Amino acid sequence: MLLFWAVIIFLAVLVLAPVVPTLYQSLLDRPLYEAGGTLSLDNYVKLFTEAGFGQVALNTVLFAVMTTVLTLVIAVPMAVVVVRTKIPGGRFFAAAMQWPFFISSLILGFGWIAMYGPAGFVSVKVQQVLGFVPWNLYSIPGMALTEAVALAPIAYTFCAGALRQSDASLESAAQVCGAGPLRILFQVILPMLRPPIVYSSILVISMSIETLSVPLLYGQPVNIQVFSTFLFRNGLQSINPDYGVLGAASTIILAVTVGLVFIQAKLLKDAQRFVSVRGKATRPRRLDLGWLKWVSVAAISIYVVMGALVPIVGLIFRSFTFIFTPLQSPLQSLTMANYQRIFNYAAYIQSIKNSLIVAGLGAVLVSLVALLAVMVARRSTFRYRRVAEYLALAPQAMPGIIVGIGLFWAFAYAPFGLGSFIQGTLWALIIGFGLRALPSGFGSLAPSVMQIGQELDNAARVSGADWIKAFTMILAKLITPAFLGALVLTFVTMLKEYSPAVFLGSADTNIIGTTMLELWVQGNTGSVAALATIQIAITAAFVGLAGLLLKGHNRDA
Amino acid sequence: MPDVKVSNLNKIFGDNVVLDNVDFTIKDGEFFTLLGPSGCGKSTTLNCIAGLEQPSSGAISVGDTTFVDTDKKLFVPPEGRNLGMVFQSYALWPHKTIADNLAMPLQIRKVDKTEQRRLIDEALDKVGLLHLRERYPHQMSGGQQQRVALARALVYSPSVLLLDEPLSNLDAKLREQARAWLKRLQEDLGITTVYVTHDQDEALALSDRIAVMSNGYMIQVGTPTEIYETPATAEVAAFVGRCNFLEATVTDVTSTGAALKLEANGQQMTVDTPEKVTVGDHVTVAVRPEKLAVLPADDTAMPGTNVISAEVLTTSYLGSRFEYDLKVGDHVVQVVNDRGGLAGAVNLTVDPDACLIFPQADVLSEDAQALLTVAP
Amino acid sequence: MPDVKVSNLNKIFGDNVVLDNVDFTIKDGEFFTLLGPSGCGKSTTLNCIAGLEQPSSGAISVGDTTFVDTDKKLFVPPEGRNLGMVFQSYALWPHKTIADNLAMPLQIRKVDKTEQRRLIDEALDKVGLLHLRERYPHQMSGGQQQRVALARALVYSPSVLLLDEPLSNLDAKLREQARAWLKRLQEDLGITTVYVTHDQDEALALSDRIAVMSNGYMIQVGTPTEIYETPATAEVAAFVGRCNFLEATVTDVTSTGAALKLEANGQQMTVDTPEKVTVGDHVTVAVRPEKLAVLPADDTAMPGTNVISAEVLTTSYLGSRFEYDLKVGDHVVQVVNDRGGLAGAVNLTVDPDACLIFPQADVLSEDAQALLTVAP
Amino acid sequence: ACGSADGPEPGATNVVKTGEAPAYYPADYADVIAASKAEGGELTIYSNTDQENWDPIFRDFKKKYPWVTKISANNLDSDEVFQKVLSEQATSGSPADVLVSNAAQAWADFAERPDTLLEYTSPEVQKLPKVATLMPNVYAMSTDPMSIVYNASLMKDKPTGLKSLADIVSKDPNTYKGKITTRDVNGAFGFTVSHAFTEARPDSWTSLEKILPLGKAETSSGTQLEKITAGEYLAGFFVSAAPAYPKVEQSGGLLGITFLDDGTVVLPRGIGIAAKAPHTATAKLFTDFVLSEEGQRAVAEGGLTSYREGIEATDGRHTYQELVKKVGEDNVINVEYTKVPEDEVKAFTTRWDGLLGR
Ligand SMILES: Nc1ncnc2c1ncn2[C@@H]1O[C@H](COP(=O)(O)OP(=O)(O)OP(=O)(O)O)[C@@H](O)[C@H]1O
Ligand SMILES: Nc1ncnc2c1ncn2[C@@H]1O[C@H](COP(=O)(O)OP(=O)(O)OP(=O)(O)O)[C@@H](O)[C@H]1O
Ligand SMILES: [Mg+2]
Ligand SMILES: [Mg+2]
Repeated sequence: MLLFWAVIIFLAVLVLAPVVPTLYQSLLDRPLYEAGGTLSLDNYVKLFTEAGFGQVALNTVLFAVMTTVLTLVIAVPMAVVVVRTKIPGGRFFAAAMQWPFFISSLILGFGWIAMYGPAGFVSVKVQQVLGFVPWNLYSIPGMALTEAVALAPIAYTFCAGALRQSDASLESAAQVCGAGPLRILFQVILPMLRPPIVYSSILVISMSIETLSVPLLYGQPVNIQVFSTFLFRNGLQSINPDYGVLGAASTIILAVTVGLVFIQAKLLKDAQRFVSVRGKATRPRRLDLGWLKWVSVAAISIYVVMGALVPIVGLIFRSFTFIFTPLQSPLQSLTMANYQRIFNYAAYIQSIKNSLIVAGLGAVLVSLVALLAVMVARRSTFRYRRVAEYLALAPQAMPGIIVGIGLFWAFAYAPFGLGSFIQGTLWALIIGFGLRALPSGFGSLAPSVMQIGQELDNAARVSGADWIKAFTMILAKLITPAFLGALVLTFVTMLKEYSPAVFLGSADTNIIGTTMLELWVQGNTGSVAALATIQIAITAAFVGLAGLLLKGHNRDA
Repeated sequence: MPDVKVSNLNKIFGDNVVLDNVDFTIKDGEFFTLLGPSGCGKSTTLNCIAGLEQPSSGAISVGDTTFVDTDKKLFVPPEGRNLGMVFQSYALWPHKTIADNLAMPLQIRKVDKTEQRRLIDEALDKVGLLHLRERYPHQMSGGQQQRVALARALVYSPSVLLLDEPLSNLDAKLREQARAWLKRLQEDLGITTVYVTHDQDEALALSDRIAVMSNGYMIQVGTPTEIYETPATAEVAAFVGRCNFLEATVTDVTSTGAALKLEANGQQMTVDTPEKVTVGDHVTVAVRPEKLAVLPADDTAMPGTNVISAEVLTTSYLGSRFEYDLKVGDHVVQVVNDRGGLAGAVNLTVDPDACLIFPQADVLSEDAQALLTVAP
Repeated sequence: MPDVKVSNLNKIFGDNVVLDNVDFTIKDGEFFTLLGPSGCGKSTTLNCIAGLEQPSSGAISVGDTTFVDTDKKLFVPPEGRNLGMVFQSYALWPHKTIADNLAMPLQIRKVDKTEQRRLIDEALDKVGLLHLRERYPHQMSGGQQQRVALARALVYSPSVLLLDEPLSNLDAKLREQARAWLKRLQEDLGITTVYVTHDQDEALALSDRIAVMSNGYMIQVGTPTEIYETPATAEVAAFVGRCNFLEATVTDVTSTGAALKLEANGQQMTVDTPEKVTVGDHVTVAVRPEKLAVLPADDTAMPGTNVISAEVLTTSYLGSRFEYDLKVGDHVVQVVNDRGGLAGAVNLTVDPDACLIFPQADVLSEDAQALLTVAP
Repeated sequence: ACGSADGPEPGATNVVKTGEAPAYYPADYADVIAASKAEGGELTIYSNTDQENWDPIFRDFKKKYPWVTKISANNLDSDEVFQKVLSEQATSGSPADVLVSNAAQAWADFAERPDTLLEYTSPEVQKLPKVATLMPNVYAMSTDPMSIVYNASLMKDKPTGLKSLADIVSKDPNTYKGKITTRDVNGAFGFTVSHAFTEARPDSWTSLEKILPLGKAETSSGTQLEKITAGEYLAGFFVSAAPAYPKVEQSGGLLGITFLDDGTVVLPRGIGIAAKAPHTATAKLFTDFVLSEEGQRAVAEGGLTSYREGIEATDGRHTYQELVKKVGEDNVINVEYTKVPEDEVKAFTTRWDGLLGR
């Protein structure tokens, strides 16, 4: 019981730490660090009347909606095609669909600019052939498309999971009734995908509201401001930052995202209507699409190649050249200098080490916290177990920048000077990044824990084991594969993360993401590419390693 | 082996009363079955005995040890009760070999290694699986897993054995054999056993006594014969064994029973019953299919039996016997007979003392009722 | 309604032969059942008829239309076959109301709105669910869902009705009633029906003819009586109905059958059989439990019947009858009798013509065998 | 280090006298050195200066005072340096010893507040030009000029200043539409530089009126340089020269760089000591070192522009004197560290953004 309370209180402190200072600041007429402020709603009034927030809000809505729609347009059909139909290389595509997830959108954005930007390699080629470039990357649709490519794996994973489990006989029944493949798709499959679609939409919306890199890279030069760049500019780069207005804006966005999570719950309330998974497993049967399958294969290939592969290859290429421009053959200026620069400066090497520490240690800690939360939420008879679940999922609604700002203030005001021990150390980053990775950890552990029948612990209890023994002797071993899965997921998430670090970092705690920003500001784009390549290599190595471990584990179980 | 005494057990989830004053005593060495439809509270009762649920109020004791007594705020957790339990899904720990599965309760009890080995081998031998001790659960068939689960529950000599639908995951053919085997084993060991099932055949075949539950109540506790032959309510009659129900009105009360008019087709019949009825009462007549006989319409029936005219809807061959669906008014009546080949108009005969009467009750589910109604 | 003709059907998954030269014809209006243990290829056969699987070789035609003929490289996709199909899981589309579920096949066939409504109401009326037309599937009970699935399969007047274990998700009590109802409905409609089940009772009760399958082969096709009374192999005997198997050696060959020595306890018995056997053959004797009678050891049996000495292990009360587990040597023999209360040493009697003999075969699963063996 | 990847180790040429203060320092300077030794050899700097710029400075400072072993320098955004210190000073106390930033506005605002800066007059002041003292207690560490960078392979006419750029683009507005970049004046850096320029050259608005409508604003010089290299922009003005030099060098003639012959803005980078610095003495040694000849040579080596007399502009080093020689004393516009009133900021950004069409 004590343990349950401890878990809930711990989660509550963690989640509320960044929220409370943000709320407080939004009502204060001066920065938190200045004494003698008074409370009022002026900041909100100011936000809506003066600061040009209307346009920002409009852009944000447009960007979020377009991103979400594009994400679904990419992800849903692909999930259906990959999981439910016969296509050549289905297994390969199922894996390849996830690739963009392993690359941070900052890197993806750089890659896209190098390829499809106004002076990108692809754009210049197209310009030579057509005489004009039929797209404009520096626009809301351009931003949305890049972001959608980056986020599609999330929606894909959700939909594919649901499709994989759903009862294939629902489709067979339609077929026997006389329905062709298209009718089955629109009348049977899609309507039943509502839960994963709604769930991933909400996730994509809140992620596109808080994403900083793509809007900063694309939107800035053409003055398209969205919420995250508004926070960034008014918080970090402004001539006279107005922290009150910042707090107010953050509060609003927090409210919007929390609202979205509630809408999600509402939309799926009568969830029974979408239950397509029944007790007895049916053997999956894949539809044959005929000639359409080649169209699908082509579409998926385009997504994987154009969306992820080309920008990554471009990026790797960039990392080995001095200058990278369609105006000059990159082979002329091949060099290792970009890598040398990184390995010459202790601070840069340190940032790679820091990233590994933050992601490595963080992944372990977050997975453990997530496991505790799952155990309390799903495996205890504790009265408030639902609270644990909501708390663990809540950071999903918190933009990274807000987590950063909020924690920064929370540390500054933590009792007993606790904050000063943490502030500016790697622990601050681990807390900030970890908070953001917690929902993923929870989300990946919960289903697996639920899959393990309660009677396995009950059997242990009846044969004489107490709660702790039942966990250590029985459950711990069974959860291991799921735990490894959560480790991978949180590691990748935390390695990619950087937005809270903008506020929480210090000289000693640079991570790959912030170093990249620094190098970019200096104009050392080659080294940015080199660092990005290193990051991708680390991710690939880690995912591969975990895959091996997982395999090994499965073998001896 | 001690008695199990459950007194005034109540369990409330939210505002859902799942157990309502359940009260029974199981005698030493008895095979006691909790029988009832899904959701009636059987597992909850069993879990209360095991300590996996805490009752809202009530007391449970085994022999002289009180496990739970809400008045005295006493609660012994499951690990302190020394019971053996087998779950519907067996709940074998998949990452441990069979021997390790059995070893775990012994390790917890700090039994020394050689003794552990002896006990494990003994328990596995009892269930005939000694040769598979090093296998993993997933390398065994369902029937074998079920026996391992039983061995694990027995290896540490628990005082009471609790079984929650242990056979329901076996396929139909194996289940019958496993049932007989389980009965032999329990008789050999003489261990007090509480058995949960919703399968009436299983309950009848296995038990010394049966408690029939419904909606958290215990409707009837008795031997299998008592339950089958003299069900306390129409509900028990419907749940245990197959039964035809016909609505009727009492037209006359005789010394041994009553004369009735069937609502289905208006015919008269007499029923011997100790039940007190008065003229004009609406009652439900319950007759088991095997107590009904079917004769061609032109045959004459034995005097003193009731004759009801009916029409054959379908004949089903059951291998050893035949089952008829007969139409009586708008009602379908099921009859099991040794004789096949009847068709068209027939006479249905039934002894007055083979009928039971109950106050009018809706005992069949809406679904079942729909399936048993035809155009008259 | 047309005949269904399946010729030389083969289906190979990878190098796993799932259907091996399956060949049968279903007559117009017939209720034809595919019966067999799990994994024997029943669903695969049905799916080939429906067009959900492509056979590796073979042909299927309904009436004059050929659906598939691998020699002619002909394959009509499922949507072109106009069949009705009910799945085990019902496969109702959860996001559509009942009426919309039924409307979809009609929309595909471009039936006009008013006609649609009429057909839907008619089909729902047939299954007694007209009043629930606006409900969603999850708002209905299992039995109701199963009837909706049937209505959906019938609403567009398919030429053949295919049913893949449609009753297996219903609870035991409802299943019996649904079975009889389904039989009445099929007889009323006269629609050619192919039914898949692994439940022998269901198969016996429902079918005009049964095809017993095993490992992709069709072992026997015949009426329920043929299958039950004269099973072609020990396997069929074991699968359809309950059966005791005893190993024996032929000691003498007579004009009507043979004299055997039981391996279980060395006793002699005679068997009437058309089967040709020679002295010294090892054979398996199969006897149904209801063909055996149990007498107290001191009673004398009817002359001409075989008498085998046995010992009562357990008695189970089945409500209408009693089941005995008897020990014959190291073997358990099951007997179903009307008479209870026997114990200790008894005599088992059986008519010579109630026994079947087969070449020695292992027909019981390892599990079942283990459960039927005791210390002698 | 910029552009020095393949040259000889340039640090070798900077001779540092270990442990010795210059002769002209006051006699009691030995006390400061002694106090520093007692401080444990640590120093924390909050700056908006990159690791590469710091690298030779730290290297030489550690060589000069070998007991200093651990120097950590933040690279924050220009304003954040001060926000962070203020937050920390208001609550738990700040670990910052030295503050370095080129945010003129923020410096002015910060210095106004009580108890934020340590009062300290560097003994180097006497050897430095007057511009070295930006405010009381705040000195210039470097003076970084702004430049025009252009894509030489795509632009036939080479711009030499803002006016020349205006002439070039107004001849062919279609080619240059959207192809000129400048810094976003809503950010501190962009505002300071652009505002200083128009204050000093009010008549330049006529040129700006021709250029800005074709331009786009970026928030970092890195982005500007990359995009000019790629050909996405043809030219950028007010591009910080420090990061531009090495790019131009590596580009093999693809990029060109020029100072503005009609007025080059020079943004000094201020250095000051925090009031409650935990390592006051080491902070003083560091400040004095950065201003000394040895320090200035390291500053130049790191890629920033030194301004002390006597530093040679060789080995990729750049100096203030070099700039003066190119554009003339009159055309150097030094940004002053004063606070611009709110309404003036507003008026300026509105006018500028109006021309950019945003
Ligand atoms: N944790 C719980 N919270 C709320 N209701 C519960 C809980 N556990 C059980 N119930 C309810 O209590 C009732 C009895 O459940 P129980 O598991 O004892 O039924 P059962 O007789 O074992 O049924 P079955 O044959 O399906 O196993 C059911 O209606 C069930 O919904
Ligand atoms: N797509 C497939 N790939 C490989 N093997 C298959 C496939 N479909 C069926 N099988 C195999 O074919 C065999 C027959 O399967 P089928 O579904 O016809 O069995 P069934 O008789 O319907 O069994 P059940 O009663 O369990 O439904 C099984 O052994 C099964 O494993
Ligand atoms: Mg239960
Ligand atoms: Mg099947």
